[in-house]
Amino acid sequence: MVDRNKLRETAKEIISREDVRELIGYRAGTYGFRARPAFVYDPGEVDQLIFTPACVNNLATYITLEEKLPVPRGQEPDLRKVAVMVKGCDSRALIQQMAENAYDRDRILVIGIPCTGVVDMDKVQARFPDVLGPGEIAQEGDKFVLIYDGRREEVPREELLADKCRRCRYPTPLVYDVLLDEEVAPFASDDYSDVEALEARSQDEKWAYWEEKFSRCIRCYSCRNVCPMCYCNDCILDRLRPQWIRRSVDISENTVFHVARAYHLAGRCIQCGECQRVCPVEIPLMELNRKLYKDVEELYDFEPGVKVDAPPLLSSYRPDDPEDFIL
Amino acid sequence: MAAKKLSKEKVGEVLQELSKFRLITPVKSDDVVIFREIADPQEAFLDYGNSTVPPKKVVFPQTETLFRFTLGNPELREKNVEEEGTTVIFGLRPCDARAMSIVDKLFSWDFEDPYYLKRRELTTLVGMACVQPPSINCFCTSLGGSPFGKEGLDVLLVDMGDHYLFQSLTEKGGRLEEMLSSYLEEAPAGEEEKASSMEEEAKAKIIRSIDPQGIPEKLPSLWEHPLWKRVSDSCLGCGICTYLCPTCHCFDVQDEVERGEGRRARMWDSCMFCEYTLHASGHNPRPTRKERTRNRISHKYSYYPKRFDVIACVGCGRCINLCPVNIDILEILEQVVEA
Amino acid sequence: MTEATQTDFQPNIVAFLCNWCSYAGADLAGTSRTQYPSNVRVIRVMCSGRVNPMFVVNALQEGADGVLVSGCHPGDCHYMQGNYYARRRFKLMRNFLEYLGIEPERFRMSWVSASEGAKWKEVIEEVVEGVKAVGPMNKFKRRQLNW
Amino acid sequence: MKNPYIPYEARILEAWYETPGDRCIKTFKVAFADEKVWDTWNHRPGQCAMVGIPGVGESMFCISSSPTEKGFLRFSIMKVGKNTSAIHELEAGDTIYVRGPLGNWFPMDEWKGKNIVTIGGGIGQAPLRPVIQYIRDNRDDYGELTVIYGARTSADHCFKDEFQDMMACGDCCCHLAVDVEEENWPHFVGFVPQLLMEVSPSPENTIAVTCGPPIMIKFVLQNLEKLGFTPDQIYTTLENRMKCGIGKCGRCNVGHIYICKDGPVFSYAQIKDIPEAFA
Repeated sequence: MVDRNKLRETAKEIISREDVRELIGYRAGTYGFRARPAFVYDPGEVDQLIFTPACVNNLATYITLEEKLPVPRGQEPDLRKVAVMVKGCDSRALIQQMAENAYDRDRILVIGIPCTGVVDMDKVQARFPDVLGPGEIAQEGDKFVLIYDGRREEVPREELLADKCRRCRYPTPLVYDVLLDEEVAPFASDDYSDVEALEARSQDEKWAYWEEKFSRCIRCYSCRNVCPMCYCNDCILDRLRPQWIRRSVDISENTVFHVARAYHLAGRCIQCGECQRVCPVEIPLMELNRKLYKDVEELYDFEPGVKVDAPPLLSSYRPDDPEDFIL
Repeated sequence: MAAKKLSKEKVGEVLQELSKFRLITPVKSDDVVIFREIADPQEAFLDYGNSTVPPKKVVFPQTETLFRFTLGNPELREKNVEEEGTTVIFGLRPCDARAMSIVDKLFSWDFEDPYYLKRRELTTLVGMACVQPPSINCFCTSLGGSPFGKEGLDVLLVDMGDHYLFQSLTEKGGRLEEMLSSYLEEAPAGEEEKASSMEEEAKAKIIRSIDPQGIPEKLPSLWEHPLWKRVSDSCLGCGICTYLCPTCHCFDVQDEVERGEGRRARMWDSCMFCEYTLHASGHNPRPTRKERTRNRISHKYSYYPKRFDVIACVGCGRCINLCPVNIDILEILEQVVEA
Repeated sequence: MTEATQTDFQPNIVAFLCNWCSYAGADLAGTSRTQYPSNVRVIRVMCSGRVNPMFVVNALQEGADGVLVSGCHPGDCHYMQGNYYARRRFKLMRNFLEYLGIEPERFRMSWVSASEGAKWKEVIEEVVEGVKAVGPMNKFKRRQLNW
Repeated sequence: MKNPYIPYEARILEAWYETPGDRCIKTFKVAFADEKVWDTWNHRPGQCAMVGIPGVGESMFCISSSPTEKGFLRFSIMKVGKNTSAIHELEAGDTIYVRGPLGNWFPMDEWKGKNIVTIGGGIGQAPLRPVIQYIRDNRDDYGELTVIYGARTSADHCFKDEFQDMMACGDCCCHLAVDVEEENWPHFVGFVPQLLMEVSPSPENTIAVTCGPPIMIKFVLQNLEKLGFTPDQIYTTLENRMKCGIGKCGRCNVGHIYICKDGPVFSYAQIKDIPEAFA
């Protein structure tokens, strides 16, 4: 596990540099075992930084989510770097953003954290519902150790592990300036069993499955706002002329919203799992993204967020692309 | 009105009786609890903490038709809310009912909103007291609410173990009591005292709290305070904290046309979205999420009290539980008190 | 779908035809008086690569029972690679719609060159038969729900 | 009680372009289709109304005709977005829908006997026109009327013909300005706040009313204070995105004030210490 003092020392050294504006990391949450993003602007604030299996957020989204105010006349825009802590899955978001020229490599300073798996906070909450905390989670061997109110509880890792970590092929960040720990070998592979299970069902069963989920959707757009790949400044959802997707909430508009969101991520989603984690009505959004991810891998053997110079999927082609479905 | 006894076996029959109205109860969809209209009483799911989406969506639907029209024909056909018929919301929590009474003040202030008020008139609220342990982030007692709160409810059911204590609180509740009289029996003696002692126990179980004293007056003076940037740095600008808040009432009005038929509809909107205050000229008085967070908290804890002298928050804890980045309204308020 | 209604159900099919090949092919079928079902409403686009995937989804939403995108054979594209992009784009879209429970017969793609009037007739017949088999599109159609 | 969300049907009597360009301003003279509506309609200068087309949407515009002009309402609308573009395509005889009157109004009765200075910029002249028209129709109730109005170019001036006739008839003194030098432009060249210092009206028993782009209002308020005007002698209108117009949808708030209910007309004293008013 990442040693906390080394983490804070590295952070202090980075944030003291002249050319670094802010450092985005994790800090303890306000209740239970939660952790949350931390924004550090000066060396004095590094002592709040932590990294534990509770640090589930993908911080890469904050680089493209920043709302830049117009620079008043006579002032120079602040071009100093943004330092960001990334796990293995998060680092692929940085790579894919840079592959799409969202920003240049020298705009960011990457602190890599080899990750051994994070928890599913809903499972932790369900198992410890009345712990006000602050509680800490650590991983020892193949157990999660939960320390709260002076008590120490051990839980087998499998029971609290997040689903995305069960199939993680990139635990060690693929891009970093500083690596805080030794590399972690990939400990899982992905057989797309959940996607295949759904593919095998009949048309009407599939539609009944998705209709129930989409009818719960309240269109809060947290799945769009949390996604590191959703950074268009004029999102299709907000356009009025023409209005592709109406604002009224019913099965028709909700379905088209989810089709548009997932399709815009075809060949771009790096499976950080945030959209499904944040959905308040628990729509299995990863099952949508992973269907496209699986197709893209099988049909075009393309994997997003691995190589910075890879050409975007849908603006490249090969003469022998499959065309079995074309009359 | 004297409290009555409703044994638990009869709840199924009561729901069957009520299903001749539009009966809405908590329902489990996958493992999410939402309020939905049910036809058969088995679907009702009553032992739950609180729902994800508050029952406000029953009286203030997320999408609602204001009027319909046909292109080319100048006549506008107003949507008549009475077509939806009498509604009974069974099994909501006292905090959500109290939230409705807070939002009622806005919709009946000055211009009366015909849709919301008519639907409120047609709806009877049958609440269930919180006897189960509260979620960590419940803080209804800090804002004058209570796990056994009666404000806004027509009937309060208190789970006494093998039966419910049926207390009708309003005139609508009385009518419901008459209608269900065949299922109700006389409450054994001393039940109401037992209920109030249970209330004290439940109140003691509430873990988190805030002292709202002085916050409404102090907030305007903290306009330029750095706490707003600190608390809103990690905000994603999504709509969870507003859509799931039982006292949030902001809406957008848009027109929709389909093959010659059209409607003007209003739908929920969120002050945390950038387009909420974006002018057609491109100017945005609240350009970043810092201003929007400041406005969201100020609206609930300063602007609303200034106009309706009640804090527009009932301490249900949904915005804390479901925020993707754990932005905590109690932490913000503590920083406001300390600032 | 009972047998009786299945035969007299007349689907609406929206076809996006690329101006250089498929539209000319369809035009040729017309000028040579080929008889084929009239369920198709044609929208001329400059290239099959111009067709935005949201066109397909919105067409299905606005009342189309089936959508056809037709372009030039690979290699004949007037803009060199428009049809290649379209092929990749709509392969993913078709699989994805099928994954949601939308019958694949509702969204077809075809290569029809300017001289293939006869092939155009076959394509249309197959598309119309396919959509008739699966019936009207109601799954996420705009139906003025609780207006 | 009438449903406050249902607009009245109205017919466009006349429509003409005030200014050219892609952000052009078009003025519409509108009358209600049903005569009886006039009996319950009593708008005052400064009030607004929601103008819209079913199927497109509606937006809030100030009524730029004075109550003394009977039988019609005037709206001057700049083409900036979805609703305004659709409205701009309408011609005389088309149907349009109006909902209102909404918001508060300029306290013309309190201003009786006082001198009035109106300072407008660009489309900001639209909310001031009813004030000027009302004063000219009850000329002897009011003291001196000074009209200061500026825009980017002379072509961008609204109500050009009315200004000519005002200058001719002499019951008020008009001062026009353009931002940039133009040939055969006889009047002042420069920004409106500079013109205000040129004219420098005396604050003695005077009310100043100003509307225009936020940047202009900022400097006009500074100059007015330099000239000795106290905050409660200065009135302005605020503008924000509005949807319901009746204080329910919560989006037009500036601090604790709803612009559609407590405004759009405010005295500078009311909004001086609300920082969001000048955001």
